[in-house]
Amino acid sequence: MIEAPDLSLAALTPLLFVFGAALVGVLVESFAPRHVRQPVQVALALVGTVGGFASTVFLALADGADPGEVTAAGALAVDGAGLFLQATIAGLGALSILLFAERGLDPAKSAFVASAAVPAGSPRDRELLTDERVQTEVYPLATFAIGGMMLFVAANDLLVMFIALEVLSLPLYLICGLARRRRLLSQEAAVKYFLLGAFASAFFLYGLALVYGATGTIRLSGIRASVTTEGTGTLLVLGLGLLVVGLMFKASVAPFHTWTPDVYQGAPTPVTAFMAACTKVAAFGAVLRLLYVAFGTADWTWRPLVYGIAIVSMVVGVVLGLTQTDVKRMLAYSSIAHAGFLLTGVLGLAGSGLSATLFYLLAYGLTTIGAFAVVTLVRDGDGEATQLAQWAGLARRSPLTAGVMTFLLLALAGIPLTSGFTGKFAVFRAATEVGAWPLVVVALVTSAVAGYFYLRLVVLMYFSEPAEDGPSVGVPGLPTTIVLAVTVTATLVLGVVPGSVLDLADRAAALVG
Amino acid sequence: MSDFPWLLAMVVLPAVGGAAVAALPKGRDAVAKQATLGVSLAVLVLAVLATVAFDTGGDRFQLTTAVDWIPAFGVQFALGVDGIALVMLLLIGVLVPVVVVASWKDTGPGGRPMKAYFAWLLVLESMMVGVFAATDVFLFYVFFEAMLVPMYFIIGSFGGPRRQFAAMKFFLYSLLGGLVMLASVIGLYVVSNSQIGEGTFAFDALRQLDIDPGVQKLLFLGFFVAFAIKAPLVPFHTWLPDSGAEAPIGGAVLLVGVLDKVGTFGFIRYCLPLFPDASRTFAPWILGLAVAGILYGALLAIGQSDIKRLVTYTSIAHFGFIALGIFAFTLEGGSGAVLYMVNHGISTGILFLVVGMVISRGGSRRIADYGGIAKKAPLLAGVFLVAGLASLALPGTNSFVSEFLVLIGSFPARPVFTVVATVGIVLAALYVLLLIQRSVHGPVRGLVESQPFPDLRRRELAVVAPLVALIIGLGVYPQPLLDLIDPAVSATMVDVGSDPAGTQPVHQPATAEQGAN
Amino acid sequence: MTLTNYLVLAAILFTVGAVGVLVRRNAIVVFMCIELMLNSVNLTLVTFARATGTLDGQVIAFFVMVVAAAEVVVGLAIIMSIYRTRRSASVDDANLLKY
Amino acid sequence: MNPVPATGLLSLSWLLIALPLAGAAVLLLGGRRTDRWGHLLAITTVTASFVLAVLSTVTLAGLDERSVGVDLFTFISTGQLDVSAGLLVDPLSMTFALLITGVGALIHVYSVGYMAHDPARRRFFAYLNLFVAAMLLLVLGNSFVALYVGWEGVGLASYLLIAFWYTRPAAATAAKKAFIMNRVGDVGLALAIFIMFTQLGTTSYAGVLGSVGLLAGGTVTAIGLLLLLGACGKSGQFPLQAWLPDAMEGPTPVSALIHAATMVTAGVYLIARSAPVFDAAPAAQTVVVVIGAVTIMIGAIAGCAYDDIKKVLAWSTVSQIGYMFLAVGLGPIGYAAGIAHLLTHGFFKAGLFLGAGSVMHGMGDRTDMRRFGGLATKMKTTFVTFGLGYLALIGFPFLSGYWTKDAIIEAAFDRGGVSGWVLGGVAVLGAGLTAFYMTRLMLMTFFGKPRWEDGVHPHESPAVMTLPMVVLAVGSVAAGFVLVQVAPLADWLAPVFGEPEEAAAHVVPPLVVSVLVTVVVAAGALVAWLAVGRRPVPTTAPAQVSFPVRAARNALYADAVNEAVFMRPGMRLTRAAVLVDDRGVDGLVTGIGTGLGSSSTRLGRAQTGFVRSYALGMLGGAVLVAGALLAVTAG
Repeated sequence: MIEAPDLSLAALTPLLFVFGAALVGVLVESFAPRHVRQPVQVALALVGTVGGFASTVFLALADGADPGEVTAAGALAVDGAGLFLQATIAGLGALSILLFAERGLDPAKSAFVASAAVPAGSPRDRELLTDERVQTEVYPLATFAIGGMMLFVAANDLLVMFIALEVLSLPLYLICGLARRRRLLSQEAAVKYFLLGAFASAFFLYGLALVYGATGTIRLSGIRASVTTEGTGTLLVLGLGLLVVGLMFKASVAPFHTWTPDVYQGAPTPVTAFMAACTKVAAFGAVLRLLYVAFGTADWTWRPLVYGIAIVSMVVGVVLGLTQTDVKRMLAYSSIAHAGFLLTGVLGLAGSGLSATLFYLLAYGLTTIGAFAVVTLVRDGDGEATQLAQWAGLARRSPLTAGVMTFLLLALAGIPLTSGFTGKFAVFRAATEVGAWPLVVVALVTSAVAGYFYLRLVVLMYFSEPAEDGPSVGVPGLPTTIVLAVTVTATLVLGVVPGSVLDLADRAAALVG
Repeated sequence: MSDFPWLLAMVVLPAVGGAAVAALPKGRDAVAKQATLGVSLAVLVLAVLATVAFDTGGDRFQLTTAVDWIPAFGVQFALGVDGIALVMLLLIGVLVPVVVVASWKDTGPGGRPMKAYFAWLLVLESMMVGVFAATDVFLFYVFFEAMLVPMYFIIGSFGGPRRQFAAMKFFLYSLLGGLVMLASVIGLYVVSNSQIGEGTFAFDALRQLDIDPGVQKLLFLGFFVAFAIKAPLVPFHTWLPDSGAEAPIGGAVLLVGVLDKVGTFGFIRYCLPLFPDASRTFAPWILGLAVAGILYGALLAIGQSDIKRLVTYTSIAHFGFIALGIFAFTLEGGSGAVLYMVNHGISTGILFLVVGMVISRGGSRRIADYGGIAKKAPLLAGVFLVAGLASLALPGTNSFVSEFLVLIGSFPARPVFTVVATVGIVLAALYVLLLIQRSVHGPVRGLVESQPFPDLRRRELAVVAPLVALIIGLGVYPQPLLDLIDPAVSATMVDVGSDPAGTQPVHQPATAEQGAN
Repeated sequence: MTLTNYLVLAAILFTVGAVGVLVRRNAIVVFMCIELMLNSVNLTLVTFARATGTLDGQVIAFFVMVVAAAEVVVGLAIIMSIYRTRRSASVDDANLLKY
Repeated sequence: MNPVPATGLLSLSWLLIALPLAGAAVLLLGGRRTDRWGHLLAITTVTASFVLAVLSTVTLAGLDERSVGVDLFTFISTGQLDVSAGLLVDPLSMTFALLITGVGALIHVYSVGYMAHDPARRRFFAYLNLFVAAMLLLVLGNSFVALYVGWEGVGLASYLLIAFWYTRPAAATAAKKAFIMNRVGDVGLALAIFIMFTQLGTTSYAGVLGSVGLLAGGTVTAIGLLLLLGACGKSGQFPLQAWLPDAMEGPTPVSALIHAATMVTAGVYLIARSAPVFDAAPAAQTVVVVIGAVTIMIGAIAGCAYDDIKKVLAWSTVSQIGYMFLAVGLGPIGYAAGIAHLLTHGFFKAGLFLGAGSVMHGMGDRTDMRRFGGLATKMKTTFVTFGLGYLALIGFPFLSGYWTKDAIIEAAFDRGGVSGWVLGGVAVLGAGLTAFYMTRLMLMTFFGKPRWEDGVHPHESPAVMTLPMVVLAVGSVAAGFVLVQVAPLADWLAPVFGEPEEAAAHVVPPLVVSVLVTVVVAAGALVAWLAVGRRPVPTTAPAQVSFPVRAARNALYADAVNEAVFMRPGMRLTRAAVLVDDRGVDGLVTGIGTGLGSSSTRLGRAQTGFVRSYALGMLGGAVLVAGALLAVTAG
């Protein structure tokens, strides 16, 4: 007679929502007629993500949510931080889905390929280029990825963490390759992401094995216990290192960032937005859990490491970003730099550091989705015009678009009265509190330098004369409009009156397990 | 009367006005101008009323408004002014309308509409008021950085040929300074957190902290670098000539006249009271920079061939004087420095405006292209001369009083630096008179000959008249301003540990008790 | 024959796989090398399971196999699609995206 | 020695300044509307001030406490510094007020004729009024700050008037030169004020001069020397004399009023006013007399060599002010003498300049004496008045110069000791040189054969010009006698300088001195006659001349020295600074930028696009991470 493991379905509702939606989506793909799939899939995905978001919020506000519980035989930790991150991921995921669903911009009605199986450049491919059909699998795939991310940040156990990692990664690899235009780039991005991703997860796995060997358990709490009692042996430390490598890869922290620019540039822009926002949140969620829960009592081991890679990431991201000529690539390097800034928050104490990082993730995710959404608007003959030079004089053609982009760029640069500044201030404050002010100074200097490449785009849009055959600014359909409205509003609100959200993050800043 | 939130109104009104102007439909430049002028005049009125409501004998900070802004960080939206900030607000109130009228006929490069320009002007005004009126360090920082954005667009969109470069250099240079200061701001917060138990940014609370000297030095440097870049002190000055030369005249006036004062204002408002020990430690070095700036700036001004660059370099020299007065730690020097901040705003403002009028007639910034202006445009030449004399601090003009105060106030405390600084008086005469000799005097030639070069028009008269009046008026009777400034500076002297009553003479003259005169 | 030897062997296999990823050009082969790395980890896991006397390691190994299978599916799909376009499976040919 | 508060008429003394100032304001702001009657207004204001000055003087003379203060308003008051705008009415200041307004009024009248045909006459009168106001502030102010304000005010007026014909590059340059060299002096004055404030906490005459005793000797000397620097700048004394002759670029009435009668004597006023300081600082006094003596010679020597009538008069002014410095440098025995000479000089030098102006007026604005000659018959009034001024200047017995200059020379001898002999000698020699160059001037201008260029028709100037000349001529004749014999200036100034003590025993009896001087003067005149009177004067200056002459023509190379020591190095320094700023300071800034950019491209190459190199990077990173962790845990 086997007794079933404890399973608090209430605590799992968010995940159930999302995964449920994904599974139904798969069924729809196989049974629903093609012409209805697009709307149905979009609806499903939205239901799943929004439902997930709603349920996390509900869980967070319901009584007894704090201090959080461990469920599913201790595999999952449902706590403040976890819920905050899940909500963030679900919300950002919903926005990304909206970007996926945009049909107003591309003459072919979608950013995704009609049929991925058709070789790029073949005659069939050319005739499908303007076909209204869409590889609607992207929606369930994206939903799966979102589910994986939400699982990732709730994982209380290295194995679950690994599974979640794969669940979020594999769909991403696929949808990276599904761009309708510039398919070669898209496919190349997919291959690179896949091979390197798999490579990285191998490291993660090996680290898992070593930690398991050193401590005899894969439960974070167990690891913590043994670290506290038996201290840190070589095996354990090696394991920690490899685990960190695996996670930092996903978080696109230098020196594990190399895939980021290529994939961000090659992938369909909505997917890039999705990755830039959600993947980063998920990866940092896992990093926080691993470092704070499992190795929280041995922080002296990883503190210098994080210190170091934070600096490397900021410097690499900023310096390489200076000379980029492609908007998406530029934003990719900016995301590498931001990973560095986030790490300064990770350095902070479990209290302010955690809440600061949570806030930063939210702010950055929203802003970056907005930025990529703007990128989808600026188009010329063959799809999006991502060359910086093409943006010259955009402010004349479409003051609104230029204004929105400028605002979001200022947020990324961390100018006051934008969410970017609030976030930066939070993480830097946390780092200073633990005496890491030299790191903060480095971070501030690098963000000053980073100002250059954000402003370069502003200079182009406003101060340069427009080129005759410059790109046109598409009129966004409802989905993209919603996304832009939400992100810009959020960026502004989080910059001007961030109080409530900061408090929320403060209250959420708790990890169990 | 004093319970009305004057300062809040002065921050909000232009901001709203700016938004409104920006929202105007295309091609409504005329409306934009009138609206901008109206708003800026309203702000001037508010400033004057605020001054009336201000009680010179009262608390250090008055007309205060404070609401919690970001409780998580203990940030308050707290406004309030002491005499120092108040006179700066008055300066802003005067300069902005003048600038608006001065820019009335300007046309953007490539004929781009000027609507945005006026909108940005108003936004800038709001930010400038905020930065001087903030009594919460975080809020100050927010305005300090946000202020860059409007100026960035003013320079970048409506400036001269190299405006893109200039705007970028201006923004990045200032941003760097600002971010270094942010480090100190955060540090200050952390210190307050450890000392008071809860982090705060309230100026008055921070002033009470006693910070360990080592930490103090670091925090001081953070603030100092930011302000030294803004002010700017040599060697952090090279962005100013580019920005000042490329900015549209109106922008240049506000940039040099007000924005840069945030640096010197920061010295006296934040560096001295918050980090007295560090200030004393670094004073000799800073005085060195100040004096170096006086001579270096003047020399470079003499060497310039571009009128606008020349004016910016003269400002660098003047900022040297201001810093000298501040870091001499005497009441007379400090008051002189603050008065200097106002006067320099006026005198350099009018100098820039006149230079702008000359350029708008000739269409070139090279001094060599002009000559004998006095013959064709006597009125313009006259105003030019007045502006020049004000900038070389001739007695009877406003600048004399402040320069004299700075020097006589610094001399007792820092004789050597002061003596070297006085050489700047001669150099000032040199660069002004050289400019006059080359462009205003001499036979009519160059563009003055080839261009129509009309004399001042009505509108231009309206622009310069109030400034000339102020130059003379404040030159003859500066006492009202000094009465505003003195208490605040005196309080600062207490913070930094100097005699709040001023410099006691070595000997008490027999006639002292009958009053010095 | 002690357990350490198994661990060492696993480590060697892992290294071999890693080096293979670096030196081989054919995407399929590169992918195989990654599989090799995963399986070396499996070996490590079961070894440790033995050493610690817990079953977790062996369970994990099964999970890993499943995941690996899933990766194969996705991986081959991607590699196929690009192969059909380029008529080449060399990872070095795919470098339009750089700098 | 605090002044007593003013009452009645004296409390209106501020009108002395306000009237001309108002005139200037009206003329400058009024614009063309005032062209017709502007000059009349200007004359009225100055004349009114003169009348008021006379009345005030009479009132003052009636008081027994002859030091009256007028407090107007608080100028600057912060901390310990409290400067009130106030006036000090005492014999000294009123003496100057009379001179300024009196001569000023006359020259205003003269200018009506002289500038009759100048389109910008209104501006000219505005500036003149401005000058009078500033000059009155200078002498009437009750504190060193007030003096400083007036000091720079007259500097401005002088700048504006020298550059009156600004289209002439020479005028513009001369004006700038004058202002700059004055500024150098002003720095000295300013520093002196700073020291006063530091030491005594006040800058008022009452406060400072009353408590010189408190100060350490060194401090007093420092103050004295700094004041002297200021005085030298304003009064064209060595080493700052070079600007004065160039200042002749201005219209001649300006030269007469500003650069002969009044402004340039402000230095003398400053030293006299600060008498207590100098009395307490013998070292400073010595420097004063030395500078005075040196300048006497420089002026006299240069005066001998120039052919430009105005330049000669200018150098003569320099040298005469040297006499005054010498006098006031001698201390109590000299002050009154110096002031007396200042007044008489004011009369005859103004007269001479007006005469020169009249000559130029007749000769079509030519100033080269080599193209004059034989004008005595053509312009009788001018000749006579000029002649009287000439006699007065060279010290012809019983004319003004005779009385006042001899007094100085006596005082110089009475200093006793070697220095007394040297100074006296210099003074006498100077008198001789003066006689030489002035006689030369007379002969070349009014006697001998006409050497006029064609188209020049000399004619007498209108009455409006000659009348002032006549008045001044009378003054030149009588003033000296009056001031020394009839109503001794020394007694009038006693409240300021203390009772004039007779030198116990004259080193050289006065009679001997005056005889000696007269002889020397006669000799000088004779030599001049031998040089230019007897034989015809070449219309172009001979080229091959001995070194002394060349040196004299170049004013002893003062300008050359300035060029070499200040201007050229200064220019080089400026150019260097510009280079440093562009390449060095700014270069560093932009250098960082470009450096980052290039490193960016270099780092970017690592992003090859090859999966395998990325993987390598990751592997390397992994190794580093592991290594780092191990290092941390191990160490």
